[in-house]
Amino acid sequence: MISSLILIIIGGALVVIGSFCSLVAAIGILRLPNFFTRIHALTINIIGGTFTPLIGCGFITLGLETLGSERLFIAGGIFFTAILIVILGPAGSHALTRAAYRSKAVSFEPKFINQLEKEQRGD
Amino acid sequence: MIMLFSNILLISLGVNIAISIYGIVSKPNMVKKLIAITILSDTVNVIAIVIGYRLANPPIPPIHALNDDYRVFITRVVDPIPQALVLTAIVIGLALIIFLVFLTLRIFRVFGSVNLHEVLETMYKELPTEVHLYEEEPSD
Amino acid sequence: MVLEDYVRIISGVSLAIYFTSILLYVVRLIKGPSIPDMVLAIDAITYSSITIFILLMLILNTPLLVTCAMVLSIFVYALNIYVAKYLESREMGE
Amino acid sequence: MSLLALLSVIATYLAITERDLLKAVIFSALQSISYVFIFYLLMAPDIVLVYIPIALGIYPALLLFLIKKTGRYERK
Amino acid sequence: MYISIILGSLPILIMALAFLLPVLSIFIKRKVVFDICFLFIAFLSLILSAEILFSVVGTQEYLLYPFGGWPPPLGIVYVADYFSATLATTISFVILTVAMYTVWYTRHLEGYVWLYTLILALEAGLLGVIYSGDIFNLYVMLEVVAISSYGLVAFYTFRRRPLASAARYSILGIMFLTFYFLAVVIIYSSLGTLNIGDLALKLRPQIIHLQNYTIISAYSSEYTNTIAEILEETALPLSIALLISIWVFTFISALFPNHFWLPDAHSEAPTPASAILSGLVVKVGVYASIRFLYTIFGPNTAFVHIRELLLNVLMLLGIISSLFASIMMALQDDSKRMLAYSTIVNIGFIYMGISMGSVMGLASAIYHLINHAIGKALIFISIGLLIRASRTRNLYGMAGIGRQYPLVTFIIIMSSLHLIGLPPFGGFFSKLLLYQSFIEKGALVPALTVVIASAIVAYGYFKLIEAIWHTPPISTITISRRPIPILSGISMVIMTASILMLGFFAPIIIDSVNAIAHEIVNEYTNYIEAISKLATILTPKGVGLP
Amino acid sequence: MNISYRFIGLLLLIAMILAISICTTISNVGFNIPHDIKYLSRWVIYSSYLVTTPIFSSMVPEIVNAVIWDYRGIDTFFETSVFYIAIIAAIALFREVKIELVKEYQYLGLSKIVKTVTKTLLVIGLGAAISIALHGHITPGGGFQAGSILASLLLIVIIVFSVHFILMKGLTKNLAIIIRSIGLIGLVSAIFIPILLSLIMNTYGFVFQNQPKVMSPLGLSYVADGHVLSAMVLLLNIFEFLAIFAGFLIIFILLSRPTKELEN
Repeated sequence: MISSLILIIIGGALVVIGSFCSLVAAIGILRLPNFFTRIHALTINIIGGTFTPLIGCGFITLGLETLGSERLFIAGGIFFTAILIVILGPAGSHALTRAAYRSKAVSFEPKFINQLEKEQRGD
Repeated sequence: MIMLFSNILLISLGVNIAISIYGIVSKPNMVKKLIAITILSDTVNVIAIVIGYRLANPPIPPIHALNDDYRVFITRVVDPIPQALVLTAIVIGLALIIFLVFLTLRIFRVFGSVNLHEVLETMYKELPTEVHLYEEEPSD
Repeated sequence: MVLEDYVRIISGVSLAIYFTSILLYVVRLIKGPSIPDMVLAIDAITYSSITIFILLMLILNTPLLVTCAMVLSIFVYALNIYVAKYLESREMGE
Repeated sequence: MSLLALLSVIATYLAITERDLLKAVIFSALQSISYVFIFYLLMAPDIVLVYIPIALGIYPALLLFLIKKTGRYERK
Repeated sequence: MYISIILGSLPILIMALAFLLPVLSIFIKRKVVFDICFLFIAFLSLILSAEILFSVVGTQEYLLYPFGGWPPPLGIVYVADYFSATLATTISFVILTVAMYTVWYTRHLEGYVWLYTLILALEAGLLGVIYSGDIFNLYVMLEVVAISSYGLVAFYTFRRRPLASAARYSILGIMFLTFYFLAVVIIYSSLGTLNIGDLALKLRPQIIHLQNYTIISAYSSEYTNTIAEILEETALPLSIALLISIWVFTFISALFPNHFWLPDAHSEAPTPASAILSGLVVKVGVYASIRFLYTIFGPNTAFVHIRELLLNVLMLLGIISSLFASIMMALQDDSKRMLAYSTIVNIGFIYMGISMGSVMGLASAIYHLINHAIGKALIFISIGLLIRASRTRNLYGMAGIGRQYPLVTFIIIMSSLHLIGLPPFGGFFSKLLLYQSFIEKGALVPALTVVIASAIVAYGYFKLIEAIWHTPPISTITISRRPIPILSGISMVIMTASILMLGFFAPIIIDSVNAIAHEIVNEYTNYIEAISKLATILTPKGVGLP
Repeated sequence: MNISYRFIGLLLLIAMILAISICTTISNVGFNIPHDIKYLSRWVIYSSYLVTTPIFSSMVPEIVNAVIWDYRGIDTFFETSVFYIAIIAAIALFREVKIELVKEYQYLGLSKIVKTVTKTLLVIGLGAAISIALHGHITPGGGFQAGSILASLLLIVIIVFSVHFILMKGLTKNLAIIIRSIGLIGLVSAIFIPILLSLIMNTYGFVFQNQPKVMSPLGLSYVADGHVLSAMVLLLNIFEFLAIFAGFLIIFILLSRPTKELEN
């Protein structure tokens, strides 16, 4: 009982953190000036806004004994989803950013410093 | 209140159908027509699913747990038959879209354009001038 | 019972926040000056919707729906890859 | 649910009126996501499972193949 | 009421055998093997559908097949009444004869396997539409028919016109068939069932007492006593569904405002495909309209007003369609295009017959439908032979080609006379019956339309005959005479014999067609009773909802 | 200028939707979501997993799967046929086109990170798809779902690694056609199993028969955890999985040929 209480409280806290992160990421995606800065906000959304609350939800389902014997299956599914997101999300945004940089589909304005360009030039 | 929400839902879906018909009929580009067709068939599928929905507290998907009591289950489950029909309709729509994709590609190879107005114009223009050499076969 | 109420309140509040952030992402999607911006917004919407699916599953107590979120998490990746390939290469098949 | 339907109306309108076909594909992906949501809320897991790979995995790819081969912009 | 396993397995069998051909094409490269397989499958389907027709006629009972052993409203059921059995036999016969021509036609063609497969799939779809007793299954089978037609129209992928016409045809077809699905969904949401017999039962609460059909109504009627109230509540959605579905069927059968895709699509397909599309595929829409207008939303339902309105509109559209298309036909220079316009004329006649609402009108429509199916296929394949010889479709290019092939020209003349409607061919008697049914009801305008349109069509056909027989050949095109291929010669002779038989045995055929129409218009309870009996047999005793 | 017109149109559209729906609700017209389901569906739900009278049950707890494979099996069969005909028509449209293999396929495609992640994803997704296909009659899922998931994963692989990768690994068009035919032949033979059994056992059998019915005692089933489940639907799901996935593979291989080769 106590363990389930602890699990649920931790899970609830993680869910609350996740929703906060999601809001921050939304504001970031809306307000940041160009694509390469917005991709940071997307990362906040992936790790903070999706991965954290999913882990939290997994803890909550483990703690809720009213769900019965199926809760292990559900929690397994949730953790599996979370791991998939951790693997796939960064790879996807990497591919997108790389393509955007290479194809010059995105303008750099406002640009402060383009470190990648310098490195590629061999400075 | 529930009626308001369901009305908004159905009217929005109707507006979607109207917009996609506008897209199919008036946009000459084949790719745009394809997008409109996918939206049209999806919207009809959503309407079918909406018809199978019910107000229960809360509704559950139509899957028996293995040790379920029928009397409790029937008070909450949504209608499975529209879901099965929609499953069939989705795959049929996919097959038709696949055929259209290949047809569009072929049209682009042959005509050099995917604009259906241009294509039909080209087709009708060449009717009087072109020699009607159809049903061709190697001379034997 | 108290525990379930607690879970329900937290999930309800989080759901509201997630829906708000989805609206903000939609604004970015409509505004988005370039293609990668729009894809980024779509990504963010899909990630938020995965979370919403899981939270709704907890609230509505329908455990069989977990598979949907799992499959959706696989296909977030797809649109990224397609657009990246479109932007990067000469042919989609190469 | 009705909110999501309104969202799908926005997406459909933008997808149909957009001249850049790549953007139209992305808007139709938004419309697909809102429909996935509606299917989920209407308790149809089978439909969701078949609709996600088809509408998010296969349709955009087919359309992008086409757009890559035939040209990105719709002429007037 | 008999359960027949032949009925249940016929379309599945044809479809499965059609699946085998592309697999074989990976391993076997000899064309003879595929020819034999193709002819064998077509022959098999003719044998089986004729068997179904004989047992329906012999036992005077409907043949049914419940799939999976489920009683009707729960599962899907195939029904063969007189009408569908007759139509299915006609379809199999036409496809067999066209198949004999196709074997010769594809002798130098790359990708003949795909043509064979598409034709067989089309046949399976047509038979499925005819036998199906379930409106959603009807949708699936219509899609089978539609997609194989698109594939056949676009078969010559290196030419421009087939591709463009296939694009227009397929985009509009997909849109319209999606609307039919919407109509099916509306009907399900209003009446809670998809079975045609069950729908027919539910829509006639005043006429038929539901208590006589306890089993079938137990499955699907939540309010057995208050079905009339439900009908009042859902009158608007059901009327909309009826309108949508009839509109879709007029698209499939190319009635006037929806006819514009037909001349391009049917003239650009390969010739055997044109014969099948023009002779059979448009008839599917007619069949489905008859089912919807007579069996389901029949004259005794609560939808009399909307049905009357719809019949009047269809009459008007039929008149416009036949007049317009006959004028267009007389103006054409392209032989296949001309025949395609002739199809629209005849579809107009058939819809005029349907929209009379009487036994005689429906009988004449059915008779004309069969006549036109065989006659149009025959004239298409015989013109196809001449097109092959002269290498052009233009009438002036084909000048004098007929003198090289007197037998083919003779057959073309016979089939043109059949399609114009001159004795002693079947076309004359069906048009006479149509004319009589109009006169009987005192409808002068349709009767005049039949005569005028036939006269204009006659001008078009005489132009064709004059071009291929009387005009001296153009010197620039050298025409070498080749022998007529044996198989297609046989098929043409068989079809000519059958159109002559349709004329010679006209009294018998008119009697049986009248019986079919009587069955559909007045004895619709037979359909419901057959399905109800089947449901009674298949439901175990003592099963009921808790 | 053009853009602003579009957004004004959008706003007008949404305002119109809201206004019409409010008006219809005030005047009490419109669709009400019902509190009850149709009687036919009650029967379907009741008989899909009704262990008490096995003579009238389909023994499939997942009711949508029961409907698509048992009550409406012929719909599903012909729907697969529609898919097949679409593929046939597509091959017929591109029938004289050859493809040349590129040996240096490892230099094609996207970056190395994406390739590695995609390999992991392929393994995970293969497992997920097979489990969805095998558990299709108990949990949400089934043949189509699994087939389309695996096919879209293969599409991702094609896009990430290039089509030559798949072809060099041996998944060619002919192999896909053969897999597809195996699936379809399996489907057809599975739906005719009861008839063959009835010929052997001298009873009556129906096409698409799954469990014993009034007129015939035939049926395929297996026992798992003390529950009797239908083996027929399992078989059909597996064959459908094969057929759908291979069909999509044919489409993707045809479609992802580079344009340069198409022109020759």
